[in-house]
Amino acid sequence: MFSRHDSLKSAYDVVIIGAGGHGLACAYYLARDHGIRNIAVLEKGYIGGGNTGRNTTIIRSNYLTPEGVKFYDESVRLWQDLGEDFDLNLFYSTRGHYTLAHTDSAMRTMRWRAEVNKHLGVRSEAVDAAFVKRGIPSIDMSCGGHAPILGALFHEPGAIARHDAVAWGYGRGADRRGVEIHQQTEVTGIRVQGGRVVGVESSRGFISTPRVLCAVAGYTPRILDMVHLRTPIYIHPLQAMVSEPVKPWLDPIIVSGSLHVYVSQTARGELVMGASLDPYELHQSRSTLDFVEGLSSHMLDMFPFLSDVKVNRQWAGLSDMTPDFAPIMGVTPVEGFFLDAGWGTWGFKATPVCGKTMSYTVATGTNHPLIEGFTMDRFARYQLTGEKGAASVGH
Amino acid sequence: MKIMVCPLNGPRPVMEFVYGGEVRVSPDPDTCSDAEWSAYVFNRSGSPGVKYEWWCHIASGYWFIALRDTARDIVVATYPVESVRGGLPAYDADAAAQAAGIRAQDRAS
Amino acid sequence: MYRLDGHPDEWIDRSTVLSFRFEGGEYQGFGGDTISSALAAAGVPYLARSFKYHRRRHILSFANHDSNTLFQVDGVPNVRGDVTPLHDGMRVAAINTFGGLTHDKARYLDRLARWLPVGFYYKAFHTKRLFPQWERMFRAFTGLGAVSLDAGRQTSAKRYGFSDVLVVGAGPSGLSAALAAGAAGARVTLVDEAFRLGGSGIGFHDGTHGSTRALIEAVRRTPSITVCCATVAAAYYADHWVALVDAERLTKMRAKAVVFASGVIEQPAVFRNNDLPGIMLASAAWRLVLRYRVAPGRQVVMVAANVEAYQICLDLHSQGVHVVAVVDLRSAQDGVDDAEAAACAALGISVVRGHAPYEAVAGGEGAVAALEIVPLDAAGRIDSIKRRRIECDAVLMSVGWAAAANLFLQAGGTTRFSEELQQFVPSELPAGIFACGRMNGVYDCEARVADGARAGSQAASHAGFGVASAAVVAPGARCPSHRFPIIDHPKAKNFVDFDEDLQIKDLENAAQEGFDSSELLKRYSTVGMGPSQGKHSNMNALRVLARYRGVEVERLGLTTSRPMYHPVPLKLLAGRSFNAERRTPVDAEHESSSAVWMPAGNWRRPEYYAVTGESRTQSIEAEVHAVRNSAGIIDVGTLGKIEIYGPQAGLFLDRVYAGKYADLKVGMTRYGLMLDESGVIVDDGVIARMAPEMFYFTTTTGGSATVFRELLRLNALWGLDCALINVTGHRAAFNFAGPLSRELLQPLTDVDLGDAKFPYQGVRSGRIAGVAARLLRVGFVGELGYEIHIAAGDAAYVWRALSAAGSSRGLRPFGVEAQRVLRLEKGHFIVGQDTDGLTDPFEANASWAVNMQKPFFVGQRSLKILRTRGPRQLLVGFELLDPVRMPKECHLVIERGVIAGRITSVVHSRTLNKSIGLAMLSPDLARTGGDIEIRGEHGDPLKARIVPTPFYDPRHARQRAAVAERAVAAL
Amino acid sequence: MTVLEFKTRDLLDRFGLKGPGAAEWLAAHGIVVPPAPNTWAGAADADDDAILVARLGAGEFFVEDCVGGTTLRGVEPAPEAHPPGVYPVLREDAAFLLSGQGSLDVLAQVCNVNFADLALDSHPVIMTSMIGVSVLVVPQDSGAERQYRIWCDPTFGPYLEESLGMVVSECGGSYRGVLA
Repeated sequence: MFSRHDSLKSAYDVVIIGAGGHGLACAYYLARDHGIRNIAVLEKGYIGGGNTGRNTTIIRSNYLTPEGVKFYDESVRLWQDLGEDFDLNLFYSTRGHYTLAHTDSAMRTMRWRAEVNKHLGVRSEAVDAAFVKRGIPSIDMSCGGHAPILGALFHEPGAIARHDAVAWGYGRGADRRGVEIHQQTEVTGIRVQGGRVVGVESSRGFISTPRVLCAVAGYTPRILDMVHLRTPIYIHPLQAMVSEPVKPWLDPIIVSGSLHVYVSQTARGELVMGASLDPYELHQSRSTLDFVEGLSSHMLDMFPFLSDVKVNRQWAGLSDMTPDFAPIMGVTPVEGFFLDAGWGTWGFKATPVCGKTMSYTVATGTNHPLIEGFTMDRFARYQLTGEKGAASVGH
Repeated sequence: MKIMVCPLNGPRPVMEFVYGGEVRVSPDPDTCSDAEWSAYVFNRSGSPGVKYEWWCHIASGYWFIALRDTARDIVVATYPVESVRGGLPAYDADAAAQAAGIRAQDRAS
Repeated sequence: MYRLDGHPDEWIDRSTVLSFRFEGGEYQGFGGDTISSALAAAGVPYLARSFKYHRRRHILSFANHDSNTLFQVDGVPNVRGDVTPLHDGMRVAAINTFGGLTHDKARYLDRLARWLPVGFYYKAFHTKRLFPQWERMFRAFTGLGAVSLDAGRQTSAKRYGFSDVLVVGAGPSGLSAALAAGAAGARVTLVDEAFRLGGSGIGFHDGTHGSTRALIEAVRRTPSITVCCATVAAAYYADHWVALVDAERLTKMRAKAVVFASGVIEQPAVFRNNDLPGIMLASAAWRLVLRYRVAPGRQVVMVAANVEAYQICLDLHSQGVHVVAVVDLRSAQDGVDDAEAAACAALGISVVRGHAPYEAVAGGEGAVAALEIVPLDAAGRIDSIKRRRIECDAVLMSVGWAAAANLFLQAGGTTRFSEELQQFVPSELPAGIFACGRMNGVYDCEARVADGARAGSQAASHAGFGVASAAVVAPGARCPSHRFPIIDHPKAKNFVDFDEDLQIKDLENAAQEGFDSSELLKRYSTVGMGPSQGKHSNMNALRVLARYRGVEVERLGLTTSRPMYHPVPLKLLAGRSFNAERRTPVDAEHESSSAVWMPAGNWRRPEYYAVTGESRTQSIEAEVHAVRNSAGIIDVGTLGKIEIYGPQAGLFLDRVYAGKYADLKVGMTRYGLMLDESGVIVDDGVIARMAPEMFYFTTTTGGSATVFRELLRLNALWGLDCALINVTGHRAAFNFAGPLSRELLQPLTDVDLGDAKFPYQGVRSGRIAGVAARLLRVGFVGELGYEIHIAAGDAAYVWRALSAAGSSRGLRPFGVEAQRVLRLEKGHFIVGQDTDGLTDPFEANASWAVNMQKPFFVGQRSLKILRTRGPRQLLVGFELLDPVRMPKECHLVIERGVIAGRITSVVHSRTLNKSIGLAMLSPDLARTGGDIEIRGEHGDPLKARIVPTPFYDPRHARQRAAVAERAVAAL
Repeated sequence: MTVLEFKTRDLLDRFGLKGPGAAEWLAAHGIVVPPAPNTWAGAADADDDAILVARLGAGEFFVEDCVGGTTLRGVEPAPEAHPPGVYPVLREDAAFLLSGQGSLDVLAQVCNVNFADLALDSHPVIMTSMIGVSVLVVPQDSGAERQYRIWCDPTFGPYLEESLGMVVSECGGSYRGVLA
């Protein structure tokens, strides 16, 4: 699927840091759509070994802000054809996505999202408890008696995909177009002269290049330090776990904000489960027991019949969080240094559109229209994007 | 679960605490520029490192300062707020190394 | 397979006969049997169908290191047959079959295998048209056992445990480690997943037999050692926290030091048809014979590459099991294990050295009937021409081991691959982590005991007990594992991973595709991703990959080890599922007034009070009517309630709220708006000055905990001379409001409620119904009214007294819904509903609550910037032109096809006979008198006009009260 | 057989004090002041007819009268008219008493503090979390048996009582809601 490159060239037109979905997608579209093929993708680990291979593979576009909805809707559109583009089965499977509401304020937020989505042509509806029960007959509507389900945001296009395959597909596509993917190659510095990028120091020597894209999720701040940039990005671990395979019984994707659960069942029959972000900064993908305990308890609140189902494995990734829950993308004050970061817990679903928009931005040196709401300077201008929605307080 | 040594309540599992973020010194709001201020409000030192952080022991409502290696999740030291109000002590690298305490297999082989 | 005669060491109780069903058939086993041993003893020819090709399978590891023996038992999926005790009446079925084990409709997949290479599914069926149908098919085949959707919730009693030294593994080295640590004075917990102590130390040979027995006796005699058998150390977490899992519960064990004596996992030889029923690991056969007295067969062949192979042959022979031959991968020239080989030969066992198994041949029922072997030279080349056939009904594999280092690695330990031992052994150990025994590469039994003693002493000393042993125990000379027990075959079916049906070529194809690092190989081929998580497959997969890449195994390294070691049921992890719920002190009063509850954080609050004969809407309207025309009472005890004392209390409040409080007169209250550093509204409340150096103030319900905690932090940061006290739970609060409130309240209190003595926005301390109380004269609902704050213990009594006082005059308790109508009629916004995560005071139209002249307050500097930026949206009041067709909250305002805002609150006000609400609009639209279009339910456009707020009693005359008296007189 | 008793003792008189003048004020009112943070003084056990004084951190005090005691009636300063530097803290806690040999088993299921390891002669006061609720725990030796006095916010009282009660009964103890 990929070719091995034993040696690095001394110069590339573009160096992409990070061979995850985003970095490889950008390389793919640069080569396919912009005719830039002299590209090196540098990866300190292995292809798709970061958050691409650690996320819970949920794909949706039911966001709150118009900027977010348009952006992710384009992504979902791209997802549809990806498998055929790649000639690779990504197991892209539209399952329908329920975001459960357990309080009236949650119900309001669901309606807000649904209305914005519908206005922009995205299929989302705020639905009542009866609809939820029809869609997920096996769920305990009282959630163990302490978090009754009042309704949900139902997002029909909600889907899952085989996460690794996405990185492989983009990687193979890029590879076939002459892009060089160098694994086990760590970037140790970025050389900037007169405010513009001139090259990259790596564990395998210096590479000169006028353009560098940083697509490294949880490692973003370390790369930013190399070009002396500060952003609001902070890193918390996000954990997940997976059950043993059982015969498929759960078709849709279920998310509950109040219970901090999201769950779907993979093509292998495993239940892939996630919860909320870890409570403090950490740059380590260790697992915790309190995470599995809490998540297991809330899973059984919703699905009591899973009591005897076993947790097979747990893991974690590093989330690059932003204050307004929107990414930070595009050009930066350092000429030739481009940023694709701030993905927090939602980067996987954006993989194709990030490739599209960032390849455009890298190729033209100007931000793609779809990412105007996500630029780095919005904070200094107090023009945050507000994907966070309402803080859930009330009298 | 991680153990956090509270200056008041002693060693407790980290679940008993709330993380209050890195200790950050505000620029003088009267004299600083808008850019300096917005940078203070929004920007963070996101890279791993040994950082002074706010932590609160929930049950006692006690806030204190922890010196923590955010790369390895190792608490190097903790301080009552009064003791550092005058200024944060210099970070002690040896203490950090000791707290980590990796060692080679005790067998010749 | 069949059951042998009794033996003193057997684990079964022949006096207890257990009947059970398997795949519809009736079988019997003994007390102490596991599901697997009972089925083996009963001679069941095969127990399962494999995951992908649905091949017949039987016992492989008999140690829960493979998924051949997962069963559906009494409705529970994926039950681990090797380690699950048999019970009388058990109903056991194979998983992953279609139409049962024998007639499995999917068995033809075995013949399709060559069309299903590794990752085939990535390369097929991925057109938009085909995928959905194909996926339906795939989902039907996928998964293992089935869950029964009507099964009920099960809980368990989790607990915390504490010990000085935790020893994982109770074989010779673990027992010895526990004893050494115990002797040093440490409290020791010794866990082993087996039902009994001793591990591999309890055997047929007197040597190991004796010493291990003695160790067990010593452990039993040591009170400071707690023994937990049938307990899995499932995962290691930070700071020596280990999840111990038994059949009943999860114990969260905190230790000061941990010793891993977790031993090694036997690895299969890889050759064609190495998965046929009757082919198993030698250690499996050995345990079957020793513990359950089940013979692997009547004609046994041993595939050997270490001394254990010969010892087991001798053991089996001594137990009357007929061993036909030993096929040793190592040639005679190697000169290893000659004595043992001779001993076997002396017993008539033919010893064939320098040969490898080439192919196993299936007989009736698919079980192994013969083994074809071929010469194997020192370079690892086979000569497939010179085949020899050995008839047999069982093949045992004793070719090597892999360290059970999973938890050791989770603990941050690192390993290196020892070429001498052909095994990963510990290299770096984190503080407080120790390893010993075979995991350490120490195989000789006496040496294992010595190594355990060393580790135990060092662990104890780390935990603060005794002096650490300086002993050094070196691994033995013989290599226990073959460097490449893997034999190619043109027709493949030589399985590396039995869980996932992966053959040598599958791994090589994956590597060829570019998935040539251990992590990528795992992800693409799924090797090691099955239920046994690579316990029997990772080592051989690495060897195959190393050969393909032409590098040393050391270069490739292991994939990351993650919890769980064995899978753990959700019910044990969830435990009892406690959920902390809060109740206000008058919860029972609401219940008895038939409150309809709604959740509010971890509180529950009356949404409204149901009255027979009234609809929900009617009840809410009646509650509103009562407040507007006579009086109502609402429990507002969920509000955050904080007291602040001290000379600088006023200064502190000036810094944390946007308004000014230092100049607030004693006995008066003032509204407070709290911002964050970026100028966003995060909370609001009422601040009352009770004494020169004492203020009492409230926060929102949702914000109470976080706001108080942040105030504590700011107080610690600033070090002002003041102290904060959170009385949220200790004080109850009611809002007693309505034109009659004063008249009804006065008789109950010693506080003079007259306007002169107690003006609007005043606060007084006094007694109500004889109980100490604080009265705040507030106007949240827009009527004459008093917030009454009393000690929680007095709350129910006062609530009843107030209710009684008003019952004859139309007083009604009112709930959250009525309050939302009342406050909206007054145009008050709710933080978090009418504001969002980015709303500043200018946008919320609340500049009146901000005092920019103050020297400093949190958010002030950002407000200066925001003021120049200008608002992005504005909160305005509106009324619907058609009061009947109601939009819902969060419906959008659309201007020329573009989203121009959203309505944050809307109600139909019976009082005003209008439908009114608040909306967040883009500034250009937010002009009083202007019209907006709301997109209502099903997209129908609803016209509304922007009007000033409050909607009701704009001049606040009623809550200022003199007027209110007249209103009452008019009733 | 292990017997666990489990009483609600909410009705005892109790109050708290904070502020620079708190210790002095207590002493002046003849109430023993524990010298060290997070320690207690006074009542040697729950049934002792003396006042219990717990020092919470450095500057806060928690005072509870004994069963049937009246010494604290009206002693507590009024918030509105508090002496300088003496800040009264309203304490309407839900109060529990856990005793008997099975106590440690119960605690092991609800709290991640190793109570078995505490040296009681140093009179420790534990502020910790019990099944999600912040609690104040004073372990004491009453004659031969160890007992644990537990307080929490009254609005969590019903939840803690129900939950602990369930665990206690499952541990074979008796659960009695006896008002002191």
